[in-house]
Amino acid sequence: MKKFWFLAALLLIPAVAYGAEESVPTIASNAAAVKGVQTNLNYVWTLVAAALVFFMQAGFALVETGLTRAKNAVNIIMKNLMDFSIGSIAYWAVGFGIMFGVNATGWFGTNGFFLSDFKVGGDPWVLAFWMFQVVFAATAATIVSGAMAERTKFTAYLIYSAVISAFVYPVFGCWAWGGLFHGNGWLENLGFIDFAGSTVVHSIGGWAALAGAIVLGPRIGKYGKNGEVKAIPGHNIPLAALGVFILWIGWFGFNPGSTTTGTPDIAMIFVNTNEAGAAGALAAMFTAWLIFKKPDAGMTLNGALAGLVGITAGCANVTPGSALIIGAVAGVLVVLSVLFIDRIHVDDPVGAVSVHGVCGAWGTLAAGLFNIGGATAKIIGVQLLGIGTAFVWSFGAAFILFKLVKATMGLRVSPEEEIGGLDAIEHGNTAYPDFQVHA
Amino acid sequence: MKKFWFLAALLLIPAVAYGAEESVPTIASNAAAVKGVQTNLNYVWTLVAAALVFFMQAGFALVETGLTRAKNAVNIIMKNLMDFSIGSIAYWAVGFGIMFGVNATGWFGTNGFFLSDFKVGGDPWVLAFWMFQVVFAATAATIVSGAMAERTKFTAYLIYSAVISAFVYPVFGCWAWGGLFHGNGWLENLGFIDFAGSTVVHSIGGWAALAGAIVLGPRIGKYGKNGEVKAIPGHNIPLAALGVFILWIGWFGFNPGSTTTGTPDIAMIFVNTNEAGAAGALAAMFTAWLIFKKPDAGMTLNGALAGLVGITAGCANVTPGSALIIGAVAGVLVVLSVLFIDRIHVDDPVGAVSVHGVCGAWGTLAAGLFNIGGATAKIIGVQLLGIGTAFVWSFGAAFILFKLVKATMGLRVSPEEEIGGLDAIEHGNTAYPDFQVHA
Amino acid sequence: MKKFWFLAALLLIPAVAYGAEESVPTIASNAAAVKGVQTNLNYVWTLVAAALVFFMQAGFALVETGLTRAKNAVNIIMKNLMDFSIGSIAYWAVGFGIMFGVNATGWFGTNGFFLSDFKVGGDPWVLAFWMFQVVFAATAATIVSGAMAERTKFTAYLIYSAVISAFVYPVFGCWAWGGLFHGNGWLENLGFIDFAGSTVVHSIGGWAALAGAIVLGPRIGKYGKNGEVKAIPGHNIPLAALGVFILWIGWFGFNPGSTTTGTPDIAMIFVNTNEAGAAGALAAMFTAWLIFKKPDAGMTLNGALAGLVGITAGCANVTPGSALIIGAVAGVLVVLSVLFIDRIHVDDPVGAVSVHGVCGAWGTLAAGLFNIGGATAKIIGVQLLGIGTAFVWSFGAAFILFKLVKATMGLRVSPEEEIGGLDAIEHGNTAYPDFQVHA
Amino acid sequence: MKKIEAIIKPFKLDDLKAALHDLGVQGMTVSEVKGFGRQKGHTEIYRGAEYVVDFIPKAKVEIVIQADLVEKVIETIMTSTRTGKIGDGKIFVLDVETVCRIRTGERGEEAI
Amino acid sequence: MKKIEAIIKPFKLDDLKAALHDLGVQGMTVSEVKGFGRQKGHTEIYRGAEYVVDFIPKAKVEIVIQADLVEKVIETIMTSTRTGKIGDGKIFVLDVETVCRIRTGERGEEAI
Amino acid sequence: MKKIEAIIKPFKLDDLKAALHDLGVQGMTVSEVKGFGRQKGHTEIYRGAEYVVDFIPKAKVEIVIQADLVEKVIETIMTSTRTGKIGDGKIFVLDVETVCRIRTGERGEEAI
Ligand SMILES: Nc1ncnc2c1ncn2[C@@H]1O[C@H](COP(=O)(O)OP(=O)(O)O)[C@@H](O)[C@H]1O
Ligand SMILES: Nc1ncnc2c1ncn2[C@@H]1O[C@H](COP(=O)(O)OP(=O)(O)O)[C@@H](O)[C@H]1O
Ligand SMILES: Nc1ncnc2c1ncn2[C@@H]1O[C@H](COP(=O)(O)OP(=O)(O)O)[C@@H](O)[C@H]1O
Repeated sequence: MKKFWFLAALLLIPAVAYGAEESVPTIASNAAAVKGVQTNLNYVWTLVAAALVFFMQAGFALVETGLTRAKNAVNIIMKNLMDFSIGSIAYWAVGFGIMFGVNATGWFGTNGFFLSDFKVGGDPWVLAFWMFQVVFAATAATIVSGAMAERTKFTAYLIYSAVISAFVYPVFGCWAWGGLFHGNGWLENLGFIDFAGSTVVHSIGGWAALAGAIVLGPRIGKYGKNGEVKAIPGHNIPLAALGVFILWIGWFGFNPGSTTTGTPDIAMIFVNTNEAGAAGALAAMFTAWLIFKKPDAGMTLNGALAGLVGITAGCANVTPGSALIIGAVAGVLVVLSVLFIDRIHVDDPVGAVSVHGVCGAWGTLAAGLFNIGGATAKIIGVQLLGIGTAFVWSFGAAFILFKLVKATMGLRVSPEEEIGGLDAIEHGNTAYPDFQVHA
Repeated sequence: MKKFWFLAALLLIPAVAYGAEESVPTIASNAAAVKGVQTNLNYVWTLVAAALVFFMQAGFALVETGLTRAKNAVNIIMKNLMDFSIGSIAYWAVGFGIMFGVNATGWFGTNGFFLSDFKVGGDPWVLAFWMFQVVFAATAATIVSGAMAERTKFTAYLIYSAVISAFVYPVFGCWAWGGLFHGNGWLENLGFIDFAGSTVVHSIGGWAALAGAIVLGPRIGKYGKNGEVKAIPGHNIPLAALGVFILWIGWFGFNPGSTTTGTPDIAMIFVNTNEAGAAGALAAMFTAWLIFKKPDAGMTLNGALAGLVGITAGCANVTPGSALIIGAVAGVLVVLSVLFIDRIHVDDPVGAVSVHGVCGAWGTLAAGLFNIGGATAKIIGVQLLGIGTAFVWSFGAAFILFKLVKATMGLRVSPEEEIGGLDAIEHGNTAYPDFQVHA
Repeated sequence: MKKFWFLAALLLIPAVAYGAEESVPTIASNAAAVKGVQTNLNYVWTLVAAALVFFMQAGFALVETGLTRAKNAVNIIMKNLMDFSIGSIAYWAVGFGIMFGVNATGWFGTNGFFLSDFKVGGDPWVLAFWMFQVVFAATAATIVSGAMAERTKFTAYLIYSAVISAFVYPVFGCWAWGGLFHGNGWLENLGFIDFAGSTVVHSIGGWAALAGAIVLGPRIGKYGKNGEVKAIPGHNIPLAALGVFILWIGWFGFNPGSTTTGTPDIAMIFVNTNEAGAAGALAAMFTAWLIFKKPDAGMTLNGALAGLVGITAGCANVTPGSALIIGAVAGVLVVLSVLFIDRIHVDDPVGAVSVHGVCGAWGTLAAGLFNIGGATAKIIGVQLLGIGTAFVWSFGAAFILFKLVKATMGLRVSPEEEIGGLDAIEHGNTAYPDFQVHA
Repeated sequence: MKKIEAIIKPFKLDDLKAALHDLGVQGMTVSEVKGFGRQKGHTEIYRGAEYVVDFIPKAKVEIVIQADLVEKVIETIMTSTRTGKIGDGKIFVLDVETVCRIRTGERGEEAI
Repeated sequence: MKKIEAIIKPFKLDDLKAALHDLGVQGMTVSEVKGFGRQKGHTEIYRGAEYVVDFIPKAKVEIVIQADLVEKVIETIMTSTRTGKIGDGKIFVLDVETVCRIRTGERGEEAI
Repeated sequence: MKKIEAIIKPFKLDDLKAALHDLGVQGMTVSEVKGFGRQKGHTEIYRGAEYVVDFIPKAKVEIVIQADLVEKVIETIMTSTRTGKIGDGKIFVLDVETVCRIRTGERGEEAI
């Protein structure tokens, strides 16, 4: 039957374009046909970009697995796989409607649940758009798993994962991006600049991660009696590095794909994204080198991600030169932030709060500061308002959620389980049964 | 010379489009130009999709490596690399001609061997189409290596690999898809629905895998004296998980790419593919949880693949809602099937038979049941006929092939080799020489 | 603000195309619109290809990590990440200008530094083109890290990395490819054929790698007192294999992307690339099997890369049949070359010199020999001239550079550091802290 | 009390454990070791360079028991781990002066 | 001189090391072992097949010291590694006839 | 018979093996251990937190031989593994009461 579909596909191409075969082409039919082909290109580009963004799920899974201990590796990958699986269903059922549904108030959407905007035979754009949006929602969700790694109850995590994809992320998303579809958000109406989501995706995830890490408390052995910070080295640095490379290529879908149109615009976004990532990695490495006297791998990997998060908001409205600066600042910031967060005894095993929360905020501010069109007090003000709102909403909502979960089903595994590893007790699995792993 | 080619390329763009530069454009030239650009878009989309499908080879290699023992890791990756390398040559020389060559009978093609359909200066579409088809052939081939892992002679495997790519897969492919090019298959002429290959690719691979596992017999130590099933844990779950993520992104080429045209059609196929994978992972996890009291990683990973295999046939003719159901059913099915296949003492280390054979069959049936156009008895009948034919052909042909190999050169390594690991004796290599690996 | 940009994007699409909405379309406006859409397609294709080429960085990192020892894994991935990060900035500031700047002499470009060719509001093509070129520059740079693995000072390596991306690579690139943009190179003007860079990228990297390995000297324990060659097995073959699969998919951007236009031309390039890789893997495996009596994994992986490097020059001007031969010869060549280079006591842990240097030279010659348009003595002569020039320039420049570094800051770590592993002393990190790793 | 150290082929460990368990031995400690002896290793190749892997993986089982059980245990080890092929391994018996159980502080035989 | 072998719970190793260090013990050798005893292992599942992991990771600490220090060391081990829960481990004391320091060739007590 | 336990620097293992082989020693058993002693470890950093790696990888070589060979073997170990730098390691000699070869059931010296 592929044949049938193949032909069908041909016919579906903006009728006029191929109508040319049957009917005589006219100027009008040609004009329509050209638009049709551009539309097709927009579908192809948006969906290829969505596939790249999906791949970021693998990147997050590897970074988080590599930067934690072998005894929790199965648990980490299960949490990441579930973030995406649950997210794909929760965002389909609820999240998309809240984020992009018709929205009189500017505060949340009210229709389009269960992808009801799509009718067989109708315009399939909603499907392409949804596909691109669902991978963003899953990204916000998966950021949190790293900060809560190595001590969170699996069942509790599943609850959280559903709530953030269905509710926490979409609500803020509606405020900033709702107008991209049927919605209309109060924040975007003020002129908030966040092209691909430094705040909408990364800070929202990062601040929820902060709430999670605080409510959970640190891993056993992370802080000594006298409050000194102990090292709990990640078990597989090459895997973590592969994760960073995968995230980087994913960002080539994340930022330029946010045009959702295949146009020359994407070129500058590609370049900005790349330059910021490179500058972030370099700046973080040299900062770590200065402070620790060694070019530390973990910090350098965080630095690349920090640069990429930093440029996400402004990737379409700053120059490549500015992108370098934005990335470099993010690279310095992430190292200092990781150290600070450790000092205040918030245990974030992978640096999710610093990379996504802090550098997401920086990137959003920078999108105003380095705006090609110039930075006015109003622009900066709105950017700060957006940054602040994101913190209050995401940290607040997540904090309440985690407190509730803690009070009811419990958020954290038992000390025995934590010491023995979550893999054995939570999943009854072992990540590396053939290897001699230190107990 | 790049410059030369670069210009050449520009000129090659449907002359008329750029003819505009020289000659005066006309309505007709514009109409032709639009078609030319759409054609170019179809090339780009089809080939990008082919690249994504190629990447699935890495996914299979990782899943199979991760779910088997460290002492056989080199052998597994060599088998996967050879599946693709041999397949690329066997399908070029023979397979493509059988599958898509001119075909009077509806049973097999008779020309187009060695890509002879392509003439320098002629229409290059056959090359794009071939590229997309060869990665499908390699996928069918590589499915089998997992089920035969940890005990198959490397030389014997190479023979099998050539035969399935050159013969077993193309013959059935000709019946179901031949008409996509010069061929014309009896099954497609009956109206068999298998858009991207739940049966044509996955079941064909899965049933050949079943034959292989049966003829080989179980790994030493897999079943106890009293027939109890023993666990032989896979040695690297994070690697297996990465493989699943890679396969998932590959599926975004596999299913939507099967349009071989860049049109809005691909949007629904993307969404369906994603929803089925997500539902499969969730359903499998909860099924395993119910049965084993633990959310088992291996089964959850199989579940994601089961959902993706399940939606492959119907990805273009069912709604996203149906895709969720199809994927969820596949997720439940795969867990039960893995348990059943173990019960009957067929040793399939990675669950290839259940994921690709069983869920491929389910997906093909589901493509009829959930058909947007409605499901008639005739449609269901043809689907069942296709499912049955695939089983008889693939299991039969592979069974005979493996029996022949066993009788002649031998199919299985010696017990000493199996206990010592295939890497050391077959390849003289060690996968992890720096690590303490349990003997 | 995404909304704003989204609309902006729409408007930016070649005005005329959408101008249709407002103004009445004319034949001329349609003709322009078609060209506009083709231009958009060229951007999308070129940038998607660039993303795939970027991914090769992950492939190189994994191949090099997998084929070296666990105690140096952090150092290897840091070197690879820095190659790309430093390269992204050095090529932006200096390299691109030298390679593609206005160039009267044919020897080096003189403007376009710091991407100054791009003006806000101006034609963004330079950005898309730069993005595609920077990932090529980084590829040349990263080739060297493998040959110098396990004994090079990190600081010294950073210096090298900046110099090759800013100077060594761009200068030769200018000679062969400058004319693709504002430049004009003496070698391309002679008709040198190197479509995607067998010489420009791979040989340049390979010969610099040779210089590095010679100046550094072999790793401690690589050659016995009586000069016998000792084995220093790579610590993670599955990771190396994943790297090869990633490089392979990256090549689907590397070669066809070099058209920088989305046209039917890319089909043959895809097929040629794939067939050469497959033939390379097979030929290398059988060659190794013949010589060592075992199908060695390391050599087979090198063989796939050798085939891909081999077809890079001629991917657009030879037939698929020739591609098979070119790849197969490369596969044989790489095995013999690895053995030879070991015999002469040049210690290249990953075979970079053989894969990229030797097979790059072979591929460049083959692009002449198998040229569809026919091979004249002149063509072969120019190819040989290009091959020779590349060797003299790259080996010479790198040799001097490494000698200078050695004389000043020192190129090699202390024996204690080398025995203890570079990770611990250079980076203060451990790649696999949870695993029992052999000392 | 005595300490029995048995160097055995790793895949025989489960059989040995079961046999000792049947014999009533309450505990043992196992480590992964590499053995060098009459049994020769195999040759591997890496990128063309051959190398001999002459250390063979073995399991070392340590059992501390009452002196009067030594013979029984030796017998059990012999019968449960012997394959008759070269490389089966060795049994060494050493004297142990004191045994304590950390949990309880018990000493001597009741600590075993 | 005597050799003290202590089989302990791995996460107690650092405490033990510190305690022995305070006691003035100059050196020790540690190996990762798997223990079998009264403490029962746990069950895992793999693709539906259950299996018991009945070997439990333990750390084996070997300390060679002057005979007169044995009791002190035993005490220290007891106090620093005891959790009171089953599986705390054992201490075995063996006699050592000779000790040499490779670096210097010293023999006997000064070699420790 | 005696059991000689040598704790050495891992990279000296091959030299030792060769030397013992020349001496006619038929077999040995090697395990990977971590040592703590006068030789100090190094400091590593992880995400800003320093930590001392004070257990140093060592190889433990166990050789059971006839009593009269002890001195020869000790000499061989000394000469083949000494670097003169701190951390070279130790040699311990213990008495072995019985030796059996599992394959044949032989006892005593011929079992070695
Ligand atoms: N003299 C020895 N001292 C310590 N361990 C030994 C000695 N001889 C043999 N072994 C251990 O016993 C194992 C088996 O010995 P081997 O000589 O290979 O076979 P067999 O026990 O059948 O004679 C060796 O791999 C080694 O671990
Ligand atoms: N008879 C024995 N010989 C050697 N090792 C033993 C013996 N009994 C116990 N062990 C070691 O001591 C560890 C703890 O012993 P176990 O019986 O589990 O708990 P407890 O020491 O509290 O009685 C075991 O895991 C094993 O490694
Ligand atoms: N008292 C001891 N008991 C057991 N092992 C010891 C003892 N002292 C030292 N060792 C082992 O010997 C190794 C080397 O000892 P160390 O004091 O570091 O150097 P040296 O042997 O040169 O004095 C240590 O790492 C440890 O494994």
